[in-house]
Amino acid sequence: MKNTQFKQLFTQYKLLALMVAIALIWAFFSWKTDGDFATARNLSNLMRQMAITGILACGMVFIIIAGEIDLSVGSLLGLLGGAAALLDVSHHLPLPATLALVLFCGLLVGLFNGYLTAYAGIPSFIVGLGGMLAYRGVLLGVSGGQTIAPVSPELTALGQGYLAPSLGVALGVLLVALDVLLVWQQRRLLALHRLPLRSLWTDGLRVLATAAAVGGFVYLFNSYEGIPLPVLLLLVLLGVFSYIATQTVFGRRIYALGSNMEAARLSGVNVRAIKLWIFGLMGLMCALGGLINTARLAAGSPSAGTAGELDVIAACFIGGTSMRGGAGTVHGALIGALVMASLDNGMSMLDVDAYWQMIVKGLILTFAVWVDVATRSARR
Amino acid sequence: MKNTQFKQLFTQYKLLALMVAIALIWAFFSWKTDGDFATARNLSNLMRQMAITGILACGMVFIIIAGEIDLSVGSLLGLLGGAAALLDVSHHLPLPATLALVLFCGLLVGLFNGYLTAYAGIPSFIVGLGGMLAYRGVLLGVSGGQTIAPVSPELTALGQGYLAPSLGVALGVLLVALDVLLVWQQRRLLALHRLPLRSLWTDGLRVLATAAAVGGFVYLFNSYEGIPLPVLLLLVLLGVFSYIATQTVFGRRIYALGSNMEAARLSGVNVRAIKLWIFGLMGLMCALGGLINTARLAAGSPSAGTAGELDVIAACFIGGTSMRGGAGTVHGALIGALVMASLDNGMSMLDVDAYWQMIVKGLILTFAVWVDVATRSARR
Amino acid sequence: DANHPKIGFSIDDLRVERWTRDRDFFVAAAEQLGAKVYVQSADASEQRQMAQIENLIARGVDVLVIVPYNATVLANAVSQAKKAKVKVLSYDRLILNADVDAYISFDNTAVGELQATALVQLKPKGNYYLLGGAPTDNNAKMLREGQLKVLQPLVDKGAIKIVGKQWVKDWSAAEAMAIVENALTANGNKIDAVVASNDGTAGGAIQALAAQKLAGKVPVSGQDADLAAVRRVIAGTQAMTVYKPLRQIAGEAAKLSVQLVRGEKPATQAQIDNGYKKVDTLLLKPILLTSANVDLLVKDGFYTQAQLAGK
Amino acid sequence: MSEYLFEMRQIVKRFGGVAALNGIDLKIRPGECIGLCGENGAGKSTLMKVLSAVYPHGSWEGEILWEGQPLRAHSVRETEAAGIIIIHQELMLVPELSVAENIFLGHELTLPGGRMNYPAMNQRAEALLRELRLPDVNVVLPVKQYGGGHQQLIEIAKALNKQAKLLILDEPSASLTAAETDVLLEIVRGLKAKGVACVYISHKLEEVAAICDTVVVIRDGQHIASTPMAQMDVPTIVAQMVGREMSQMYPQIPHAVGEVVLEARHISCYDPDQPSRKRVDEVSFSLRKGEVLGIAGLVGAGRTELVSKLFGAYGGMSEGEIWLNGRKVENRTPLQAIAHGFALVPEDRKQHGIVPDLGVGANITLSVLQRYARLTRIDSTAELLAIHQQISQLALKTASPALPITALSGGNQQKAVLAKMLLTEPQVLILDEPTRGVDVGAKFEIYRLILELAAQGVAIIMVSSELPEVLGISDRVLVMGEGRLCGDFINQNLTQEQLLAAAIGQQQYSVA
Ligand SMILES: Nc1ncnc2c1ncn2[C@@H]1O[C@H](COP(=O)(O)OP(=O)(O)OP(=O)(O)O)[C@@H](O)[C@H]1O
Ligand SMILES: Nc1ncnc2c1ncn2[C@@H]1O[C@H](COP(=O)(O)OP(=O)(O)OP(=O)(O)O)[C@@H](O)[C@H]1O
Ligand SMILES: O[C@@H]1[C@@H](O)[C@H](O)OC[C@H]1O
Ligand SMILES: [Mg+2]
Ligand SMILES: [Mg+2]
Repeated sequence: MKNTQFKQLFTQYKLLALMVAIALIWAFFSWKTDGDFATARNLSNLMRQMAITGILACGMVFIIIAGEIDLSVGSLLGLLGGAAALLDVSHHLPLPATLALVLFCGLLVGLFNGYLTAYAGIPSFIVGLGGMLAYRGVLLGVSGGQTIAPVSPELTALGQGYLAPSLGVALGVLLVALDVLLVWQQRRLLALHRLPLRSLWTDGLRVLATAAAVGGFVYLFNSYEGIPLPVLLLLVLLGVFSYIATQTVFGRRIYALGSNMEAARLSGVNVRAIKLWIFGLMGLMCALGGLINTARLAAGSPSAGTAGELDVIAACFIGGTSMRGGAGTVHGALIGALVMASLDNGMSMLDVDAYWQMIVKGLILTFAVWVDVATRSARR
Repeated sequence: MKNTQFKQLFTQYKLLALMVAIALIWAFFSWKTDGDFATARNLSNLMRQMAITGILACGMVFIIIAGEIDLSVGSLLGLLGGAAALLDVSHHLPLPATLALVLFCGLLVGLFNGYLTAYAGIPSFIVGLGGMLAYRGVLLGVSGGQTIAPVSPELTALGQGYLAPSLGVALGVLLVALDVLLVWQQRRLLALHRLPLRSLWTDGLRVLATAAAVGGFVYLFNSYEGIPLPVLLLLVLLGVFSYIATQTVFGRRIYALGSNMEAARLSGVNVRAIKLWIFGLMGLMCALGGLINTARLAAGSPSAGTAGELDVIAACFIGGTSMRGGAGTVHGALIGALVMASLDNGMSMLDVDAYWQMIVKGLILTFAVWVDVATRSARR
Repeated sequence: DANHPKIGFSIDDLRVERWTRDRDFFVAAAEQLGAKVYVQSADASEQRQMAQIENLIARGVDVLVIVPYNATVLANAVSQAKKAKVKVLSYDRLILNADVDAYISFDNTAVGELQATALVQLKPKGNYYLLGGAPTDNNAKMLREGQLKVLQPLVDKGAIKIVGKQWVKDWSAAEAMAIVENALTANGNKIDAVVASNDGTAGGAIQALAAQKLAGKVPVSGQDADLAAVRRVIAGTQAMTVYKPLRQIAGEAAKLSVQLVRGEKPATQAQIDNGYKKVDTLLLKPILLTSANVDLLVKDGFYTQAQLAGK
Repeated sequence: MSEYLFEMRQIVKRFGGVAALNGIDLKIRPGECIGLCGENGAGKSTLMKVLSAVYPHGSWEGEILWEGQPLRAHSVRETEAAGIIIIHQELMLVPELSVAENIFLGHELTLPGGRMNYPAMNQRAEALLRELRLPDVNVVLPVKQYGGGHQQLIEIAKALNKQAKLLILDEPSASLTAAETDVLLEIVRGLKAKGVACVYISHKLEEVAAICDTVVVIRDGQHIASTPMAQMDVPTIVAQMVGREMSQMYPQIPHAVGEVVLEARHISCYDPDQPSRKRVDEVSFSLRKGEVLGIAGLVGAGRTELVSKLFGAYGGMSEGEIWLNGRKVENRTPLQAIAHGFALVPEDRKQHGIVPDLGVGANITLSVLQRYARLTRIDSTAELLAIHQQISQLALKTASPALPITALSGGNQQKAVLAKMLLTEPQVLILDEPTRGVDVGAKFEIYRLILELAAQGVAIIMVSSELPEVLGISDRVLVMGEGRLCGDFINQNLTQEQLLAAAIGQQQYSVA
């Protein structure tokens, strides 16, 4: 019975297992690196390193929930990053124009992928595979296989800049306020649904915990240089995509069509249009990812983003997105991305042999998901 | 109505579209290379180049039919190929012992993957991703990052050898005889079950066409050096796997569980055991692929097979294997592999720029599947 | 501290054989000098290399020795290093557009010249195929430059015809093999020499030639003196390779990095412009290796006689 | 040796804390046939899943004695080996495999080397289907070629093929015609005679009355009564099930029939696989405001195709015109159809009705979600209000609207799908087999609802294979046979015989 209760805990808070995994991983690395791992500087690095995968994961999680997949994101990120570099380096466009153009292109290519999947009926796996080749080819073509550098300092700042510490604090306060609001709303909703309410002090504790976490987070970043801009962007996207997923008609329909496409269609959901736009969003995210990547590398590289799709998809699955569609969360996917980035970062800090890094990462990935699966299977 | 009949033709002979696509691709390249493409020598090359992807596709098609996926095959092929090279070069094992050991290891690792998926309940995508990293890591570890060469001539012969022309002819005769037998059996079966029989001359024509194809095939290879051993192996595997898929209890249960796992389970099918063995088979195929790859390169390379899984999976999907499981054929997957190999080979013959090669390959992939989908989609 | 400096060694790809040897020699040499070395392999990914460099900085290394995967994308990484007061040494491949403290390499143009010259001696006339290195590698371009320095005049005279040229992604042997297979078919086997830019790609090319029973008849160049390649040179299937005494470059690099940490003026001989500044450079001399002088390797302790004999 | 074949004692089965079975007992003698009755969600299927180890030992509490020995099976294979064979409420067939392969799935006949012994299996399958009077089903064709009724019979054949000591039939007749049901009952009687015990679950209580020796009624996971059939009749069973007397099966609500709302002209649908074959052949009819139009016919008559065409959901090629209120409308997609005021409650609830990963509430509002959105955000209070309204209006039994819809019993799922369509406030409501698998009490409520909607002026098409219900509530009845319209009757003094005669083409068109 003990065991069951334990399992139930994990079932209810599906991400708890992952959080515990992250805590363990972090503790282990901190111990092994004599604390170097847990420095403000390294955690700031770590989050910056996960930002690109995280940004793409935001888009990908919708695609997987809808029962599709997109393998072209790595190449598309490369292409759009390359385009950004080209516009910046060769055409000396001002940053806002570059941003606007690249985002627009991203949306367009994404919609094109979506069109092929939703309207032409080509399985998304194939569309992605074709795109993976074709977009990389276009990138090699327009760049002539050359790395395009050096990009302007304004663009570089997108990847390497920081939010001023005072603004960071303001953001923290805002987040905590938002949390209070959300918890309050949820209580109201639970009451309306006539579902058992958590006791007030549990919820109070939860709010306090969040506040502590947010505070710690801001403090941590501020004690280095401030919140890195890519991380800030990721936070914003987390908010926006979670909102879409849980609060909007569009989001609800994504889950519906991923869970039972026929039933959704017969309920008058315009299944194709929704798929189209999910891919459009994915394209936008590729553009953002490409921009940040180019900013970070200060160059548009013809091999940027190679094999990136695997990390992104893995992040989604580690974060509990269902392989068959219909279920998944944005924050889960980001935690998945964090797990992967932590492993990469920690092991490279530890200076393990490259081959051991691969072995250990492979094993831990599998193990983390196994823990998740095993603790959840209390249901059924 | 014309249109409908046309569609019906394609629906009935699902692979017709692909065959037409291959014919078009071949015709185009032959024209562009002034016939160089269609020489015995090049087609022999082409088939040899597709052999490894084809071998893996044989195993993968079962996995996909069962509703799973295996991303570790590229790395596993590399690892097992490396092991073969190591046994051969450093331990001077006789060829049969090397073969036996490598195949055994392949089976074992495959079963391990299968165990994690079927019994530990970890989604195969994650198992594959973990394996992709871990197996590559082990390979780097055992090889120390060195290319292991030169392997013994006996092993090399596996990849570069040919079947004596006379044996080739014998094989051809055998195949035609087999076809006659199969058609005759099918007629008997159709009659038995009161299904409309094709007219005798249609079937006669079909047999003649097959005979012509087989004859042409053997003639073609013999007019160069004979049937390459990897191609021979592929043919044997095609036979064996088709037999498993259509004639054995094991094979039929694979379809059952891929199509409706719950129904299969509640009918008393040991779903897990079947999954276990499918992955075991996949491991065996990786071993074969690894051996041939090492034989072809005459060396065990630490980067052998990188990204190979994508080609393999693409081949299956191009060949009409259903993304959701439950449907697919071995010969379809091999035709898919042939499409991809033809594109690679033809374009590199044309000496097109690498980036154009990627673009064109991406586009044609997508287009080929679109044709397939569009002609079939009478039903949605 | 200056007596026991921490060195971060960031390598492009340990799957390319020579880098494992560079690593071993370098670690040994650096430890002799009292340093501790942290090694990272980026497996041919620029994102990963960038992250690993950041991690090495966070780990508190005093100097970074970098073999860039992509020469052009490390400007930010280097500037982060500079901000953290970490010295940067560019190893074998030059990092472009960045504030690099020093560069050490073999003379890559010279390597290219050696390769082409050796082949021209064997086949003064005929069809040449140029098999380049990784398109992201600055060295690959310098090699091609060196090769063309020798070949172009002969092309202009009409003695030599270049029937094709391709870059080989990530120096992959398998890709090289497919490229040469198809080139042979496309030219009806009428290829008289293959200018391969390193031993890995040469291995692939020779395998493709072997399938046409042309191995040994069509000369193929290489570089690095990989074990497998040296054996091929002995067997006669590969015309030459270039021996780059890795112990030397590694030893010099270790010395250089320690000097950089200690603020000593490094012993360099030249300056090369990397687009950002003139970088102090130490260029070592590559050695042509044919079947005539393979003993050199044994003498140098690079391989044992037994290794060469394949025992 | 115990006199009972099995005894289940104090079975408790919980789903996430909620007890679906709450200490239930059940026992059966060899050769006995028990009718297991109860409302939707009473726990009938769950009890049988416990017995047949779909829920393995350990996932429930209590005890099962099988032939006097404790039974602690962990998989279906073990219970099958013991002789417990179950036909599930939901079809458990593999669409891609052939009929024979499905019948033998898990128990294939083999030749040496693991080869399928097709000749033997096909032969045996044909024999079984002949027994079930299904000679026109070809055993080598894939199961997906056959419609719902045929598939149900194939499922039964699959069970008959196994050596049963106990045969559990969970709603076997939901998609069968009267004639087919008769065959089934005959077969069950034959088995009984051979000493095989049966548990028969059905909401068609006449069937229970016809073959069962004992009626066991359960409610809310608890045992209510076990009575020999000899002392029971249908109204008593109903009373025990719903806890009150029901004086009539079909409510009477006066509703006026107005002007023509819908006109379907020359509707034809072609088979997607064989485009030369017409599934629906030149069907034309009209429908009036406030009218309840029943469409009767044998299984496979093409009714489902006809109504999906009207709703813009037919997969293959089709032609014909749809006129709404005197204007021609194009229903190319369900979305368009809904916008034009059409609504369809599909026949196959699992495939086409529910969205399993969404909660009950989200399923209900799926079609009209936009209505509750302010700018982009869903106003969850407004949404919830609507959900609660529907839940109480249809007496939908659910612990909370947030519960996953798959946790509801079949009948309640059906109500949720109905609720979803009612929220679209249709002018033309199409119901394809709306009461399939629904208990008597709920059926009555659905009828009442249909008639109330009609009274409000909604035009209703009800496709149903249950002739009594067609006659019970329709104003007019269409009869279809083999894709063609073969009868159009005003429902006055109409009899089942007349409808059947029309369906098999004996009596030509008697125009309304
Ligand atoms: N997998 C499940 N998860 C949660 N609850 C479930 C699950 N399966 C069944 N239930 C609940 O158990 C109860 C009994 O369901 P069951 O399917 O046994 O009913 P039933 O008597 O067969 O009804 P019907 O006549 O509609 O088939 C229902 O309240 C249902 O909501
Ligand atoms: N999914 C399907 N694939 C192939 N054939 C089908 C399918 N569904 C039904 N059929 C066949 O199509 C014909 C018409 O079926 P349809 O479902 O329209 O009949 P119906 O009158 O609605 O009967 P039912 O009472 O079964 O709903 C029948 O011959 C049936 O066997
Ligand atoms: O030695 C070679 C090196 O110079 C180049 O940069 O990368 C490939 C190696 O073979
Ligand atoms: Mg039930
Ligand atoms: Mg129907």
